[in-house]
Amino acid sequence: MGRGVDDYSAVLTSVELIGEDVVYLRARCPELACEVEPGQFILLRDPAWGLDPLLMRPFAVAGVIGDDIEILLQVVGRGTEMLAQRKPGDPLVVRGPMGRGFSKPSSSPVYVAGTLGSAPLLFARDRFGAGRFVLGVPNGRWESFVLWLKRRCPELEVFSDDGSLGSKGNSLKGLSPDEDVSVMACGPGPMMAAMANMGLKDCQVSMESRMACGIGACSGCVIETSSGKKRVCADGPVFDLQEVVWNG
Amino acid sequence: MGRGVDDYSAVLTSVELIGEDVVYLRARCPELACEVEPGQFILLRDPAWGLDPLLMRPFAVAGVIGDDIEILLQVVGRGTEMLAQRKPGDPLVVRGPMGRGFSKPSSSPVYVAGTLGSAPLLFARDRFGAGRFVLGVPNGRWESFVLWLKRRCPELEVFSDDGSLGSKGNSLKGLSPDEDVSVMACGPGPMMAAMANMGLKDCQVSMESRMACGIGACSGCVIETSSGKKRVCADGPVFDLQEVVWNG
Amino acid sequence: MADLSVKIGSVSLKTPIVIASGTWGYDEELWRDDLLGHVGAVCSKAITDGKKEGNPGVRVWETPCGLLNSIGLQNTGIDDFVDKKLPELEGRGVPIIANVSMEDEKGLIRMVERLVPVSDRITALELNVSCPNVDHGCMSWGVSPVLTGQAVSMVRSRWSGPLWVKMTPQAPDPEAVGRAAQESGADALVVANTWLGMAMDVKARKPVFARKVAGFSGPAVFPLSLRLVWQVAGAVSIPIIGCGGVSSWEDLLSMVMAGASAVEVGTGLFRDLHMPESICKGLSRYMEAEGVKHVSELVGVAR
Amino acid sequence: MADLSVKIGSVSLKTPIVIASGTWGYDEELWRDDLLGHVGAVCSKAITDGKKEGNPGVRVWETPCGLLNSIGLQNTGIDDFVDKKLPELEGRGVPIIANVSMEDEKGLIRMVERLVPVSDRITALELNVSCPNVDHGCMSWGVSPVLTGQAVSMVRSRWSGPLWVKMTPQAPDPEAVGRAAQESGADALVVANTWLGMAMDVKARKPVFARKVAGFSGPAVFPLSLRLVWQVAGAVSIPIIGCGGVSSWEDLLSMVMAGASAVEVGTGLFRDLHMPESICKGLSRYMEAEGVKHVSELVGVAR
Ligand SMILES: Cc1cc2nc3c(=O)[nH]c(=O)nc-3n(C[C@H](O)[C@H](O)[C@H](O)COP(=O)(O)OP(=O)(O)OC[C@H]3O[C@@H](n4cnc5c(N)ncnc54)[C@H](O)[C@@H]3O)c2cc1C
Ligand SMILES: Cc1cc2nc3c(=O)[nH]c(=O)nc-3n(C[C@H](O)[C@H](O)[C@H](O)COP(=O)(O)OP(=O)(O)OC[C@H]3O[C@@H](n4cnc5c(N)ncnc54)[C@H](O)[C@@H]3O)c2cc1C
Ligand SMILES: Cc1cc2nc3c(=O)[nH]c(=O)nc-3n(C[C@H](O)[C@H](O)[C@H](O)COP(=O)(O)O)c2cc1C
Ligand SMILES: Cc1cc2nc3c(=O)[nH]c(=O)nc-3n(C[C@H](O)[C@H](O)[C@H](O)COP(=O)(O)O)c2cc1C
Ligand code: FES
Ligand code: FES
Repeated sequence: MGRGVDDYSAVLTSVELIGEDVVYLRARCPELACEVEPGQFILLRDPAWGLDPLLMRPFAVAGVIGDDIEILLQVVGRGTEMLAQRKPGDPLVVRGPMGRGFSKPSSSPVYVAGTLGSAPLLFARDRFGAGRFVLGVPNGRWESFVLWLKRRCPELEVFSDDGSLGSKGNSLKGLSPDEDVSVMACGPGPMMAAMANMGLKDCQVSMESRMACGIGACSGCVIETSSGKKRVCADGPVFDLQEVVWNG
Repeated sequence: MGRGVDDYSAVLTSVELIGEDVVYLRARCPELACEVEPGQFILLRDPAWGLDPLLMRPFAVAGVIGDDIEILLQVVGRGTEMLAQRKPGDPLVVRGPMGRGFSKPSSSPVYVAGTLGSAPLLFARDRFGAGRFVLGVPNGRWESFVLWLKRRCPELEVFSDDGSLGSKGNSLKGLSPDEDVSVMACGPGPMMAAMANMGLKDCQVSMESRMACGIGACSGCVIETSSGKKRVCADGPVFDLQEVVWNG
Repeated sequence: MADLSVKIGSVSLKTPIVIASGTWGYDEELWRDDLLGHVGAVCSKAITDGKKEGNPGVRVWETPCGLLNSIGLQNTGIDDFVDKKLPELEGRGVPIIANVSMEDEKGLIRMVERLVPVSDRITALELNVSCPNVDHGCMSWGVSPVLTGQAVSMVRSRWSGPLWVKMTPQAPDPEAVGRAAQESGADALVVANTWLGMAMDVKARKPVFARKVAGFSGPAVFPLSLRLVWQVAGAVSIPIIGCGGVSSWEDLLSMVMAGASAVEVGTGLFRDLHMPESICKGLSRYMEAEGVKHVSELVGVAR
Repeated sequence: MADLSVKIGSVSLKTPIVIASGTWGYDEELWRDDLLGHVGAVCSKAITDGKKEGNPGVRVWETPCGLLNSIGLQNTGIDDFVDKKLPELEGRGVPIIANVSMEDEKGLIRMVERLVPVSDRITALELNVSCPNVDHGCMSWGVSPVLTGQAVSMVRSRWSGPLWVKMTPQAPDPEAVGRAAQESGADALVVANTWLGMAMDVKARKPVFARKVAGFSGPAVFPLSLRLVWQVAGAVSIPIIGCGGVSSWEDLLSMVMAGASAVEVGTGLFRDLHMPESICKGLSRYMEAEGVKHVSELVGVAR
């Protein structure tokens, strides 16, 4: 599972609105598609931008189809907004594959996602096989996203904070530290901190952090771990749940 | 002939390569199309750019077709390169109509253009009627541009520095200060300085200069005239040939 | 729309957005309500005692997210401003700040004396000790706390209206300059004028500008201006007007939270004439969402 | 490809592009020839006497065409550098510049003494008196000509290899700092480290960075760095390495024509890993078209 650390030219092959402010992107990038492993990520930039936005934006790889990589992108700021407006045929600059992904689960896999955290887990499920796939969303505005995900992952168990989609409440309810499962998780900090508090033993989490280089060069993306500060982009983004210091 | 001084949203309706590095653009912008006069110009920006390139780019209006304005754009740097890559349907930000254009000629019009200088003169010809239309180009690489222009303006007289297109030599040869004509000219500085030396009496020239605001606010685009520094964007771009100080 | 009015000392403005000196023209067609309706005031182009031709050669140059300018204080002089420009500007319905550029003591005093009789038509006098684009005077006053204090005192003893001092970011000790201006009677500080930059014409193998260096503005400099506002706001008790690179409502809020009571905008307008409107709309939405009644509640909250 | 080699005093580099301190990692996969093939040398991350954890909280923040960072000299210390990092770096085929960060005199002396025995593996020592992201030491040395001179002398008396001094743009009098460094024995000046900037988290109503201010780099600052290179190159006779915002071959040429013998690049790499290659290609095309045989012919031609 190597870090590629290179910039490639890719071409968008598909752009699909799959939820409120959520876009599915597919980009042809054979160099990456043949290498990337679940949990690894890439950085994107639009070559049509001038020097602003300056930095590339990190996204988990959500799957591989032939020469194409898949991405789920939520519009949250200017970079993602500009990327979401691109059309099939448009060029992209892609850096990757980046970081250390998920290790092969040692027992039956359980996937735990908060909203867009489902992206790397979809790819993991493609590689490691289906298992429980739990998704937490805030509210009913996520309906079309959930429907899209369900087509891709029929075993999806949905929880929503306000009960308007799937079951009401916390997506972690069904998890127990005593079960002999290998959990892979990606979602908001509080969700993963709660998992740490539950004392899950075999759990890998994919972390996020603001990045500048994405290649391990700047130490800009560090998080606190039991063995000191670690770079999300190069030492992660996947870490052992127990290794991460949640109030760091 | 008012300056509009406003920013509008426009939509590209046509993008056509009409020469080496020369693109014909048509953009729907009804507010502008109904107002703009020959010799006036607009500024363009791509709303998909971030904050870089920062400034809008000035271009002469080459004609009006219904709600659309026409532009001839030569790729010379990053801004023009980025604009030339846009496609029909893409949005543009347009500022204008800017500046003071050509006054109605008092006798029969003669148009004298250096390469892209033909843009504002095409529009003037549409309004003031055909007359001699002289075009100077450097060499044979301008062939497809010349062919395009000839379709639009069959009376075109072509001169090229190296003789590979039309007649060899100086496009000003046929001009004389004694003729009773109204000359309108747009082209490189040396061409227009040479015209000034010939002592043409009735001659309006359209000038270029680096611009920041394009609305007369910054005094960034001044040229030297017999009555002091004048702003190309607000006091021009059309000046009386004799008013301009050519070694300013 | 929320109430966006602000007070800078005794000066009330309907929005916290002032158009910075040298970035708006006197031409009538620029004073339409749809362009200036969201603007609290407009600063005049720098005024000097005599008429100035300004600098020769290239005057503006784009850089990544920024602009270099070397206009060199081109203007028609104080007499023309008082006799012709001011009467023209009257009735256009926008408060005018007179940007008075320090060159030497005699000229400054004469300018202030010319302005005193028309002080009712001038919302504030902005003393410019910070233009980097002329060889003598101006910025050489603003880099020094002592000279800044002297210049401010000269104006203060003659001018009883609101007095703003526009600082230079080139001052080695901006806190000291700000304190000197305050002690000498300034009512507010504009932080700040352009930064000193440069561009090279690689084809010609020489600097782009005749004077080599030029004034640097636009979004590129915003992180620097914000830092300067933060520094100076910590050193003085008079109001601060942030200036340098503001191009969004978030920029305005950042300046305000760092301690500014209002902002000036310039270069951003060149790119988007409707920027003051978008900033006001964004600010208004923010204030409504956060239950903020007056911009003043946010001044310095991040300190 | 034209011959792009340059000499900076006694140091020969195959291209005029050096990777700036703190913008490249030690990880093996970053040292592939297709990434570093067009790079003349790589500066190490700042080295301090002891291990440093660096700063808490947000460490990087994008601005228009720029980057703010507050890494805070995170590094594993001089002993680890000499004992572990240097042996790892050997055989990777790229000249290494050791960026040694001044904190106090004792630490500096110990670091130099640790480096002397391995001086054959270090192409130059870059004395960093300019990091703005720590509370004590570093930049407070670099803003002062006297303290810079002291720090340089301390190293010079112990280190006979090439000695570069990385200046801070926050120095009120950069010419004086440059001259002090030269007189104290520096072989070259790196002009310069990051500028002092700031960002506000408007949602949280507080500064983005725990230390409030942060180091500002990237294309946004290029006009400022170029001006500084021009100023300092006019004040000293030792070679200058331009640094700050270089992202194209035109930028490199601008710095060179202003008086720099080479450049360092950092932030631009984050955006485009192949930037050194594109710069070399553009430079090469320019030199061939203009009949320039060596980059050195262009140094200072615009002055
Ligand atoms: C390893 C990793 C994987 C990710 N995977 C996905 C994914 O699959 N789908 C998805 O929609 N988003 C993902 N993100 C988050 C995504 O990178 C941010 O939403 C995006 O960078 C925001 O950019 P912006 O310009 O729209 O926002 P702005 O706020 O305008 O961005 C400004 C700056 O902040 C950075 N930034 C802002 N938010 C984040 C964040 N949460 N994480 C990292 N940098 C941030 C940007 O890169 C940029 O430098 C991932 C982030 C990381 C670190
Ligand atoms: C009144 C007027 C009318 C024009 N009409 C046309 C036209 O019809 N067709 C056409 O192809 N070009 C025209 N130009 C020139 C055109 O504006 C420039 O070629 C263009 O701005 C270059 O931008 P760039 O980003 O590609 O070049 P860059 O060199 O990358 O631009 C950098 C900066 O320089 C400015 N700049 C560069 N060259 C010029 C120039 N010659 N004039 C003004 N600013 C310049 C740009 O606006 C920008 O600020 C006109 C210019 C003016 C002033
Ligand atoms: C073209 C131009 C002309 C300027 N002229 C003046 C001037 O005459 N007097 C002055 O005090 N500032 C002048 N400035 C500085 C601006 O008022 C403002 O302080 C600076 O541009 C920073 O703000 P901005 O980044 O929003 O443009 C000028 C700036 C520009 C770009
Ligand atoms: C993330 C980051 C970390 C840096 N760390 C150091 C450092 O440890 N030592 C140092 O001397 N400069 C450091 N710098 C400054 C750079 O070496 C360089 O001087 C500066 O970024 C300007 O160049 P640039 O605009 O090309 O990035 C750092 C810069 C960045 C962006
Ligand atoms: S983003 Fe630079 S080290 Fe991770
Ligand atoms: S470009 Fe600003 S006055 Fe003409």
